[in-house]
Amino acid sequence: MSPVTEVKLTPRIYEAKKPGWCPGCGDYGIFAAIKMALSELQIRPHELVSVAGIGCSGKISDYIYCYSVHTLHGRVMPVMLGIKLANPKLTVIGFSGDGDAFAIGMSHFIHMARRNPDLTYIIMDNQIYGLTKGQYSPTSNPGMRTGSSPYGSKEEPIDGAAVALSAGATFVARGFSGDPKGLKEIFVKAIRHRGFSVVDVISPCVTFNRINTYDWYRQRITPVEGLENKSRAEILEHLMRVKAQGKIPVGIFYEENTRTYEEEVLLNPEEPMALQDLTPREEFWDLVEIYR
Amino acid sequence: MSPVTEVKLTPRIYEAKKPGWCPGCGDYGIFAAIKMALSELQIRPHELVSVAGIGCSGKISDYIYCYSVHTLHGRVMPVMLGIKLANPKLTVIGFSGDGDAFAIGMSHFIHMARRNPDLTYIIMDNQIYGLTKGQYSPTSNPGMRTGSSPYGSKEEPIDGAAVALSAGATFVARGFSGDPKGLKEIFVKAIRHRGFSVVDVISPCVTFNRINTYDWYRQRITPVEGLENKSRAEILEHLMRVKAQGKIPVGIFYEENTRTYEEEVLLNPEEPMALQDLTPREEFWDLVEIYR
Amino acid sequence: MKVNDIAVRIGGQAGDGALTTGDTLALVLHRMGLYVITFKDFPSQIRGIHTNYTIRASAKPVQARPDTLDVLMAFDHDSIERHLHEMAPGGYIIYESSRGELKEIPRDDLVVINVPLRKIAQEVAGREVMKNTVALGVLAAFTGLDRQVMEDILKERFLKRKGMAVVEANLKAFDAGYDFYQQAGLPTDHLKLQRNGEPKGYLMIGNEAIAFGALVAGCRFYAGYPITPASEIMEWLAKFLPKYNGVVVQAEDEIASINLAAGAALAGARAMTATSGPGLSLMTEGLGYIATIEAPVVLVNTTRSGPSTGMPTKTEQSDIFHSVFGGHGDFPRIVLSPKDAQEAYLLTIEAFNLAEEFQLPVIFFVDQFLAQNKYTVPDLPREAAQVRRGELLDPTKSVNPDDPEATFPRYRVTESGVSPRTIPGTPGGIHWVTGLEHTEYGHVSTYAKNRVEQMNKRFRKLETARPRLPKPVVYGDPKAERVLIVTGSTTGPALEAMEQADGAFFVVQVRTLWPFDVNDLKAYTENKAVYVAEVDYQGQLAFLVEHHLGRKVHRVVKYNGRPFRPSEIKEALLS
Amino acid sequence: MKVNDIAVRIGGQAGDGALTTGDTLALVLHRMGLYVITFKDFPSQIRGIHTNYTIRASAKPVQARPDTLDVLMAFDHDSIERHLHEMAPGGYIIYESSRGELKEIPRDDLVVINVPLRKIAQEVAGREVMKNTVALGVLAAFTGLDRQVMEDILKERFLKRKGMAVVEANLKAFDAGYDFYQQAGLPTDHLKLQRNGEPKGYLMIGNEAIAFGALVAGCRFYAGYPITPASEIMEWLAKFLPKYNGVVVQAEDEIASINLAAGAALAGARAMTATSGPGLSLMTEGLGYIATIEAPVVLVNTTRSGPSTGMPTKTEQSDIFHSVFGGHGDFPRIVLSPKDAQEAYLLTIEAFNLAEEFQLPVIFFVDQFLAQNKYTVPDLPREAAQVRRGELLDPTKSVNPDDPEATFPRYRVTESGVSPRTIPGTPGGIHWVTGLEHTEYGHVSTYAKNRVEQMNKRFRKLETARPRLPKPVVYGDPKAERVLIVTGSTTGPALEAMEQADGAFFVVQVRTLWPFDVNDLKAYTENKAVYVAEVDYQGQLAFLVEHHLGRKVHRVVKYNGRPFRPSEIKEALLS
Ligand SMILES: Cc1ncc(C[n+]2csc(CCOP(=O)(O)OP(=O)(O)O)c2C)c(N)n1
Ligand SMILES: Cc1ncc(C[n+]2csc(CCOP(=O)(O)OP(=O)(O)O)c2C)c(N)n1
Ligand code: SF4
Ligand code: SF4
Ligand SMILES: [Mg+2]
Ligand SMILES: [Mg+2]
Repeated sequence: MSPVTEVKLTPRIYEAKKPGWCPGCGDYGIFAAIKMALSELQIRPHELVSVAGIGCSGKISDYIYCYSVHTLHGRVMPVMLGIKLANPKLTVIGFSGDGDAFAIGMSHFIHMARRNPDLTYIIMDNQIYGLTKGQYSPTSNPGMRTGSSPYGSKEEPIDGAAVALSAGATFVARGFSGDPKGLKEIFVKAIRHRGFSVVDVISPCVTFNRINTYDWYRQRITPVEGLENKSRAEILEHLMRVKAQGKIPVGIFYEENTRTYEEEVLLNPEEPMALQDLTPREEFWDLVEIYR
Repeated sequence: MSPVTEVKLTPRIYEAKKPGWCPGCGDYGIFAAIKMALSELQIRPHELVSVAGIGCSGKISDYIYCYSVHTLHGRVMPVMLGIKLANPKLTVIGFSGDGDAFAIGMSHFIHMARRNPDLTYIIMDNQIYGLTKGQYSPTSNPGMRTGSSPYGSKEEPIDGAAVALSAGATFVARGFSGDPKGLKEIFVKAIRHRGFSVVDVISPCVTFNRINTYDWYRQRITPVEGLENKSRAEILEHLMRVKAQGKIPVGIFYEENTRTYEEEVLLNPEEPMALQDLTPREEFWDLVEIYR
Repeated sequence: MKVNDIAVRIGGQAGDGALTTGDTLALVLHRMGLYVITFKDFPSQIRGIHTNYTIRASAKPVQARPDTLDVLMAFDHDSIERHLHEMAPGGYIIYESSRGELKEIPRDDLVVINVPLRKIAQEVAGREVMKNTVALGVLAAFTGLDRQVMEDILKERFLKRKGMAVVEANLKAFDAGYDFYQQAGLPTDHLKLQRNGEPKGYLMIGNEAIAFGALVAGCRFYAGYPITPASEIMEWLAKFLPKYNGVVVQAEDEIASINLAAGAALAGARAMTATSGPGLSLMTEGLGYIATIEAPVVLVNTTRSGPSTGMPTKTEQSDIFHSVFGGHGDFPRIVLSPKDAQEAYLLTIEAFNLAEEFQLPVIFFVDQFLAQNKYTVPDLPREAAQVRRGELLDPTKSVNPDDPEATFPRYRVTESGVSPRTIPGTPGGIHWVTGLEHTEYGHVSTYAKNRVEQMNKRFRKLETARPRLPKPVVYGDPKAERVLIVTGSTTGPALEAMEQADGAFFVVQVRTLWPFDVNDLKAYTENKAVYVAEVDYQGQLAFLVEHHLGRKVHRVVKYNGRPFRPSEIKEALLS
Repeated sequence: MKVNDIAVRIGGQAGDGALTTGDTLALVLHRMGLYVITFKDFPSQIRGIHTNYTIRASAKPVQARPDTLDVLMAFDHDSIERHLHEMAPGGYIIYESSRGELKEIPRDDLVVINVPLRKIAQEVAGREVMKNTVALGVLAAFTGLDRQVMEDILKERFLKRKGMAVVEANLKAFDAGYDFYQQAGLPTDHLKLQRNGEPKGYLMIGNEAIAFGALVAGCRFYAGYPITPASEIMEWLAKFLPKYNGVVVQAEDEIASINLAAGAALAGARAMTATSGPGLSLMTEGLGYIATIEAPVVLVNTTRSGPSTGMPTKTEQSDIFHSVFGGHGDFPRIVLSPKDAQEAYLLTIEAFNLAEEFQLPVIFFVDQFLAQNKYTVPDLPREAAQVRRGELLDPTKSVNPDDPEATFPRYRVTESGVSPRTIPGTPGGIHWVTGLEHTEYGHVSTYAKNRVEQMNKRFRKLETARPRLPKPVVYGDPKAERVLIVTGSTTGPALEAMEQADGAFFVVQVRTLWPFDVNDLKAYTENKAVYVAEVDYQGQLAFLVEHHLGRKVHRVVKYNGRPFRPSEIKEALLS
C-alpha cells in the first residue's frame, strides 16, 4: 500500500499533540501504553485508524498520530466496523469512555461482539462522566454521590469485561492505566488478536472521581491467571468470585480464535471495496433482465 | 383506587379485539396465556398498563383490554419505567418482539435489568422480523437465509434469557407459546415477582420462519429444573450446556428478591406523583433563598 | 370501446392473494406491450385486513393511479363496499361467490359476475390458491388478456422450480375462469386488450430502480435496518453486492446504520443507507455528523404516512421539512426527489456523484408510492452510469512522496468549499476527523476565525453545487396562467391532470428540494397563479416555495395516506 | 469617573480558577446591590485550554456581554494576547506576574499592574489557589469593591464547612492584594463601585431558573442524559425533586430520556427532559411520538454551537429549524423562547401548562448563553406559579360509575382539538395509545376519513392555542423606521444596541417560535426596514420571519460561537 520505509517507528511518532487531560489523569497512562504497543507492532500511522468517542477519553482522537476519527457519542463501534469492512487491510482501534461504551453505546457493543470483526476496542474506564463534569456512569460504584446522584446512585454497576465475555467478544482483558508497561503488553496482544478484542482499562479521573483513586485501585487490583481452558461462563463465575472479595481482577481473561466477520461477509477481504475501480460493468445490466 | 366490584374477571375480559395475526401464529398462544394469567391474578383492566413495541408482536397492544400503550420500535422499556415511576400502584407489563427487544431495544434492556424496577417484560420471540416480512433477527439461527441474508446470516444469535441473566434481571424464564397453560404459570409468577421479570417466549412465525416451526421447537424444548440455589454464572453455564446438546431449555431459570428501583428512588411509592396535588408550596421559595 | 386502456382493482383481505394476483396481471399487461403502473394499498399487518391492488395499463405511458376503475375483482364483500363508488360506468365486477353471491348493489350500470373462484380452483386445479388464476381467466374472457403471455409467465415461474404440472394446473384454472364467463353470456364489448408490440422496457418498483442505480453508481456498502417501505432496497442489494465484493450490513438499528455508512464512506467506499420516517428521525444526529466531517453518504428516505409510526404502508411526502431542516445546528446537505422509477435510477447515480463531489450527505427523497409501486421503465441507460469521485485523491499514490506518514490538510479552505480528500491507507494523507469544529487538518478548535472559515467553507459547497443540481422540469405550456408545482410521485397525477385540463395550467416538477433554487422557479411563476400540490398536511413544499418566491401560493394537499387521483388535482386547480 | 458600571474579564487556563473567581466577583457585585450579568467563555475540556469569564455590573439592569472591558485579570500571557484589544480606554490590567512580568504592551492608555498573585497567596495564606482572592483584593483597591460583602460571602461559604481559619486566610489574601496595589501608588480615580442599596433579587443562571420553574410548575419527573449546557437542570432537580416524591432518572441515552418522559406523562406526572443539540437530534423520533399520542412533555433544549458535536460550550441559536420543523411527518408542537433567566422561570411554568392544556410536546428553546450565565433576577413571582392541567379528568373519580372497566374515547374529535384525557388507573377511562394512526379510542386505523379527522384534530389544537401563546414583546418606539426582530438571549444585546442607537430602531422579541404568528408581527413591520439578528449561520429565525411576512429581511448573523456585543448589532443596523 505504501513505499517501504526503513524508519523505525518510535512511540513518540504516534503522538500528534501534547494531551490536555488534567495532570494525573489516568488517560495519560493509556496514551503512553498505546503508543508503546503501536511502536512494538511497528504499525504505520497511515495504515492505522483510531476511532474515538465523546468524552475526556475521546480527546485521545486529537492527540494520536494516524488517520484519526472522532465519532459521535457512543458511535465508535459502528464507525469502526464501517471502516474495517470498507478496507480490511487497515488496523482499526477504538477508544471509548465508560459512558460512551456502556451507556449510549451499549447496544452496539453487544452486537459488535456477536459479529466478531477484527477490531480492537479500548474502554478508558474512570467510572464517571468526566467531560460533562462528574455524573455517575454505568460503571460507577453503587451508592456513589455525584452531581446527578446527590443521594447516591441506585443502579447496579456494569462490569465491562463481563459484558464483553457474555456478549461473545473473542478477546477480553482488563488493564490498569497506572501500569502502562503491563497495559502495553495487553494492547499488543489485543491488536494482534484476529477478532473483536475488548480491553477494559481502569483509568482514574483525578478531578471528578474522588472515590476510585489510584490508591483505591492499587489496593484492589489482582491479576488473574489460569483461565486458559475455561468456558466463558466459568470465567464469569471466577471473575465474580474475585470481585465478591472486594478485588478487581486484571489480565487477559479470554481469547478464542475463530472466523472474523470480514472473512464471513466479504468475498475477498484482500481487495478492499475502498480501492475498487467503480466503473460500471456490462454484466450489471444482466441483473435487470428479469424485469423485462 | 376504584370502587370494589364483585365481578369475576374472566380471561375473556382482557380481550379488546379479535387478533389479526396469521392463523397459527405463536402470538395467539401468548395472548391466551396472558389473558389466563391476568384472570388468575384478578388484575383489574383499569389498573393494568400494557406497553408493547412495534412488530407483529406489538399488535397485541391493540388487542388487549386495559390501558394499553403501543410505543416506538424498541422503546417499550423506557416507557414502562416512566409509567411505573409516575404511578407504582399500576401493574405494568411489556411485550416486545425479538427485534424490538434485542436489536433496537438492546441498550434499554441491559440498563433496565440493572435498575430492577417492578415490571414484567415478555419477549415474543419468533427468531425473525415478522412485520417487515421476514428478515433475520438477533435471535435467528446462524446461517439462516432470509430476505436480508440471502447467503445466510453471519451473526451469532443472542439468547434472550442469557442476556437477561447476565444483565441482572431478577426473574428470568423461558416459555413456549405452543403450551399456553404452562406459559400462564410462568406469567403468573413473573407478574407476582417484585422486580424486573423477563420471560422469553418462543412463538413461531408460521409465515416467514420456515425453519423454527412448532415441530422444530417441540423436538428441542427441554424443561430445566434444579437451578434454585445456583449463581447466575452457574445457571448460564448450565443453559449453555443444554443448548450445546441441541436442546432449548425452558422453565423458570432464576428468581431473586431484592429492592426494586421504585423503592430505591421514590420517597413514597404509595403516594404516586401522578396523583399528587401540584399546587406550588410556599417552601419551594426557600430553595432559592441561596441565590439572594 | 376502450382499447388498451384499463384500470383493474383487486381487493380482499391481506393473505387473500391480491398482491400476487396484481403482480401477475401487471406483468402480463407489461409483456403485452402496454405501459403499466400499479397502486398497492395494503395494511401494515401480515394478514386479515383489507388490501387492494390497482393496475393501470395503457398504450400510452401512464403515470398515476386511475381516476376510476374499469374492473373490480373482489375476493370479499368488503371490497365491494369500499370500491364500488370508484367504478367507471359500464365497468365489470368479478365477485368471488364461493361463500355467497353478490346480489343487490346500488349501481345498475355495471356488469357483475358471480364466480365461485375458490370452488372452481379447487375443482379444476385441486388448490384454492389458484382462485387468483381463475379470476385472471375471467378477466381474459371480456378483455382479451393474452393467454400466451400468461402461459409464458407461468412457465418462467414454475417450470424449473415446480415442474410442468403446476404450469398446467394454472392454465386449467385460467381456462376455467375464461369458460365460466363465456358461459354466463355476459357482454364482452366494452374493454379490449391486445398486444401492443414489444414490452416497453422494464417493469420494476422504485426501490428496485434505486438499488440497481446504486450498484451501477459504485455503491458497495449498504447498512440498514428493515423498515417499510424501504426494505426492498436492502434485500436487493443483499443479493447482489456480495458478488462484487460489497457488503450489506443489517444493523441493530438506524443509528448504527448511518454510522456504519459514515465509517465506510470515510474509508473510501461508496456507502448508502435507506430507511423511512422513524429511521430518518433516528438518523438525525448521524446526518449532521456526516455533513460536519464531510463524508459522502447517500441516505434514501422512502416516506410513508406520518407522524410517528403513522400508517407504515401508506404514502406521504411529509418528510420534506425534516429532510431539508432536520438536525441541530447549521449544516449543508443536498436533497433530491425523483418522480418515477426511471428517474429514481438516474438520480440515484447523481446522488452518489454529488455526495462525493461535494463531500456531504445526499438525502434521496422517495415517497412510498414511488418506492413500492411498479412502473414500466423505458430504459436504464448505461451512459447515465458515470462515476465522478470529485476531489478524492488516489489512495495508492503518496500525497507526500518524501514522507508517507505526513499530515494532510483535509479541510483546506478552498474557493469552491470542496477540499481534496484522502482516505485511510493513503501515504502522506494523515488527518483528523471530528464532529467538533476543527482546523484544516481536522484538529479540534474553537477559535472564532477558524470557526467562521470552516462554516463558510462548508456552506460554500452548496453554492458551488447549485448550478450542477438537477433543475426543475417544466411540462406543458408555460404560457398558461396557472402553474402547478409538484415533486416526487405527485408529478404523475399532476401531468395527467394537466392533460385532463387541456392546458389550463402547466406543471413544474422540483427535483432538488435543497438547496432550493428560487431562480429556477422565478421565471415560471411571475404573474401566474401558483399552486403547489403535495401529499402532506402542512404543505411542506408549498412552504419552501412560498419562502423563496416571497408570496403565498394555493395549497393543494391530501393526507389520508393515498396518492392523488389526477381528477382531484384537476378539480383543485380549476375550481 | 465611571460609578457603579463595570466590566471585568478574568482569563486563564481551564483549571486556573477563572470560573470560581468570576462566580465570587459576580456575587459580591450582586450583593452590593448592582445588576449583574456574566459571560463565561470556557472550553469543552476540563483543563489546560484558555478560559475566560466576564462580569458586567451596573446600577441599571444589564442584559448583554459588554462592548469593552474595564478590567482584565490575566492569569497568563495568553489572556493578554486574546483580550487586550477589547480593553476600554483607561482600563486596568491585573497581571499574575509570579512567572514573569508583563512588559511592553501595544496600548499606553491602560493601567497595568504586575502582581505576583500566586506568590502572595502562598506567602500570606499558605495556598496558591488563593491567588484568586488576592486578585479580588487588587480590584478592590482601585474600585472600592466592598470588603464587608466579601467577608460575608466567605463566611457563608467556609465558616460552617471549613472553619474560621479558612475565612481569615482568604481575607488576608484579599487584603494583601489590596495593599499591594495601594503601595504601587497607581491611579484609583477611574472606576468606582459602591453599595447600591439592597441586592436586586436573585443571582442565578438560566438553567437554575428553569429547574426552579419546573418544580413550582409541578414537574415531578425528569429524565435526562448529561450534556453541556443542560446538565445543571438535571443536577438541580436531582437535589430537590426527590424531596417532593419526584424523581430524576439519569437515562442510558437521550432516546431513553424522552421515552421515559413520555411514559411518565402518559401516566399523569408532569414530565420534562432537557438536552442540547446532539441529544435533541436523538430525541426526534420520540418528539413525533409524543405529539401523536398527545402526551404533555416539556423538552428543554439548551442550544450550543453546532453542527454535530460542534463547540459544546459555545452559544448559538441554530436549533430553531430543528425545533420547529424537525421530525418526520406532520405533527403539532409549541416552541417557546425566553430572553433571560427571569423570563425562563415564567415561561417554564407556561410551558408545562401549555403542554398539558394542549396535550403536546413543548420545546423550550434556550441558548447556551442564557442557560449557563448568571443574571440578576428581580423576582421569581409566586403568583405566576399556577398549575393549569387542561382537560385531565380526575383520576380518583370514575369516568363511568357503572363500569370501572369501561372504555373512553381519549382522542375524541372536538372543536378545539383538545380531547378529555384519562390516565391509567382511572376507573372507566380505559383507552389505547399508539403512534400509529388511530380512532377516537386509540385503536389502530388506516381508514381515510378517520385519518383526516385525527390529523385535523391534532393540528386544530395549535389554532386553539394560538391566542394563548406568549406574544412578542415590543421595546422602544414602534414609530422608528427600522425594526429589529430577535429571540432568546439575543434580545439583551439588541435592547442595549437600541439604547446606543438612540431609538433609530425598535425591537420585537419573538417568544413563541412555533406556531409562528405572523399577525403578531405584521403591525410592527409594515413599511419598515426589517432586520433579524440571531446567533446562527443560516438565519433560521429570519427564514421564519421571511416566510410569514412574505418578503426578505436584513439578516444579522453571528456564528463564531460567541453572543453579540450590543455594538455589533448597532453597527449592523445603522450601517
Ligand atoms: C448524544 C450526546 N449526548 C450527550 C453528550 C454529552 N457528553 C459528552 S461526553 C459524555 C460522557 C462522558 O463520559 P465517558 O463516556 O465516561 O467519558 P469520560 O469523559 O469519562 O472519559 C457526555 C454524556 C454528547 N456529546 N452527545
Ligand atoms: C425506528 C424503526 N425502525 C424500523 C421499523 C420497522 N419495523 C417494524 S416492526 C420491525 C421489527 C419486527 O421484528 P420483531 O421485533 O422481531 O417483531 P415481530 O414482527 O417478529 O413480532 C421493524 C424493524 C420501525 N417501525 N421503526
Ligand atoms: S476530568 Fe477526569 S477524566 Fe477528564 S481529563 Fe480530568 S482527570 Fe481525566
Ligand atoms: S407474519 Fe409471522 S409473526 Fe407475524 S402474524 Fe404472521 S405468523 Fe405471526
Ligand atoms: Mg468516563
Ligand atoms: Mg420477531
